[in-house]
Amino acid sequence: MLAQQLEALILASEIPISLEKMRDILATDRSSLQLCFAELEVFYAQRGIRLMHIADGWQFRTAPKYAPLVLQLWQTRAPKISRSMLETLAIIAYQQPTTRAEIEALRGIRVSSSLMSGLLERGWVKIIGRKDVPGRPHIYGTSKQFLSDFGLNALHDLPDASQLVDMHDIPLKEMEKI
Amino acid sequence: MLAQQLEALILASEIPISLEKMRDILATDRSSLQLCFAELEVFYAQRGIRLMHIADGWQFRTAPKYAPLVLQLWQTRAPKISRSMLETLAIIAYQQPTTRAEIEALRGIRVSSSLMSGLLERGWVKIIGRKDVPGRPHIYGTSKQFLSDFGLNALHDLPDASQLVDMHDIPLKEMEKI
Amino acid sequence: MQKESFTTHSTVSNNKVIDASLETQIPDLPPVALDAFEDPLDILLQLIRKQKMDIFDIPLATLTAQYLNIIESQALLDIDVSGEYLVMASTLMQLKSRMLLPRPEIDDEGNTIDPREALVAQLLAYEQYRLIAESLNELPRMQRDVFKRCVFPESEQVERPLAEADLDDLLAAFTHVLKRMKQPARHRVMLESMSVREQMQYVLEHLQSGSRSLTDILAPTHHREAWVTTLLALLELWRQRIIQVIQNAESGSIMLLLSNQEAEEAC
Repeated sequence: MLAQQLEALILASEIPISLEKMRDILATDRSSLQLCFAELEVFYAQRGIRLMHIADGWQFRTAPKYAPLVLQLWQTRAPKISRSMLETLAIIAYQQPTTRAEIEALRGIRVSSSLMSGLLERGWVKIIGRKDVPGRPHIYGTSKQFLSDFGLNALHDLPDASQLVDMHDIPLKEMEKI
Repeated sequence: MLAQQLEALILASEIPISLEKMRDILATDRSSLQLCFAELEVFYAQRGIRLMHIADGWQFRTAPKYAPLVLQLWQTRAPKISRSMLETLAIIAYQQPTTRAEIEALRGIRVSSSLMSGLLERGWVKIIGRKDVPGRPHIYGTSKQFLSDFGLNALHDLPDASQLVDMHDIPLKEMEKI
Repeated sequence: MQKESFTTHSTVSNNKVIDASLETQIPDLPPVALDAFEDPLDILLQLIRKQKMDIFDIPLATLTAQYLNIIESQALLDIDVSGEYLVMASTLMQLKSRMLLPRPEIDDEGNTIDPREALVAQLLAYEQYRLIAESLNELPRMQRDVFKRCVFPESEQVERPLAEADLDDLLAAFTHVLKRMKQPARHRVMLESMSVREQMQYVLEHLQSGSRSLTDILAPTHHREAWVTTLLALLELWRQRIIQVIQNAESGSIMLLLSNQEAEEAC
């Protein structure tokens, strides 16, 4: 039962999940957790997925011997930036400096930290400060890398925001006709 | 051995990975793959992570019973969908390809643009064309994302609706007056 | 059956006035619990089902009175929202008056027309979709009941490519075109006003006859704004899944095609 709970948490977590975090969520003691992790490590030792202890946390990763297979997967189909990531990037580009809360308000759905860290990792977005409100949320903006990748000289080279509004109106206006 | 290869590929893919894709990468025949998937499904049936057949592909997902635990990871609540959104989605799913006018005829009220764009934004619904009638209204259908997010393998896995009234049996002309 | 002691006419025109005394005039109003934004058909269905009315023989006078009473008590202030309720109210009243005609309406084949027929069909269809919506809601849903892996570190031997190749390639191709055209980097005079919408139309027109390469689509344009606008138009069309962007080989040419074309070909 504990093992199953750990598996679910490890798969879903955006970062390697630490023993302390598990202890908080599951209200279990350290030693039962350690025992359980040891058992799980053995359970997955012969599988194609491994339970690995990385950067002070646990994570599922593919077994090293299948690396060539996984590489083949990426050769035939490159990993994708999700539509949500693209949309978030657009919002940051036009609304910067902006916070996650503002992005969420505009998109109407939760913006996961993996999505934000994906954009940060890709180098298109950077943290430019913290907002002086409770919680001191990060303030995001686009990077030089973003400009160069999108062939822009400066931010004011971005197409006019009025055109963007135009763009967002298209589906709505079209729908009104129906 | 084959099972382990499949596990590694499934874990590494961000979208459900299809049998055809596996066959290409592993150069194996369909029936051995199917047998292997069946075995893996059983192997994970009692675990915290499950192997699920979704949107014509395979994916590891957390077992539904651990959802409350996983949500604690982010300390957020699961996103809620309004009933009107679900009803509209249901109509699109069962009546597709369909237009906004048809949805409105069934729901008896105007369907707001924000509701439609909410469904488009979530990626559950897509515009698949335009109807060749005056005004050329958009034709809507459900997406792969819809199948994936609702854990369905194909449209025929939708909850049974054999008793469903055919839209075309409803006197729509009358409805327009209402 | 209760006596209707108010005229439906005045009820509708005074819709926004909360008149508590009206409630006492219909003593046997069924216990219908309403959310803030229950749809008109919902209200009717709840009234019919809770009171076990025969849906194929709806007592229109009773139902109309109860419906009006409910929308009165809801005191809907939002005109857009209340409009929908009023339309239903007038439909009900129109049906009611048609029921009262001394001679029933007759169709081309001489059969009697029940004015309620269309409403009943709509109610039944709607009721089914409500049930389906409920069963959809019960399916294990991503991010609510089930979760998938959202970061993808593999074993050290696997270096996962950084980002989505197609978008990168799309943008790279775009900058590539810019370089090839040797556009002065600081050229900022943009007198020609272009709209993304126009460019979307332009792209769609060119894709009607079949797939085109990205270079083809971008070739006729001669300045930066046009490229940016066309690129935005492409992204928007792609985002709306009206077009598909396909690249078969790494650094190969990028092909654009209409989504429905591909669907047709697949059929």
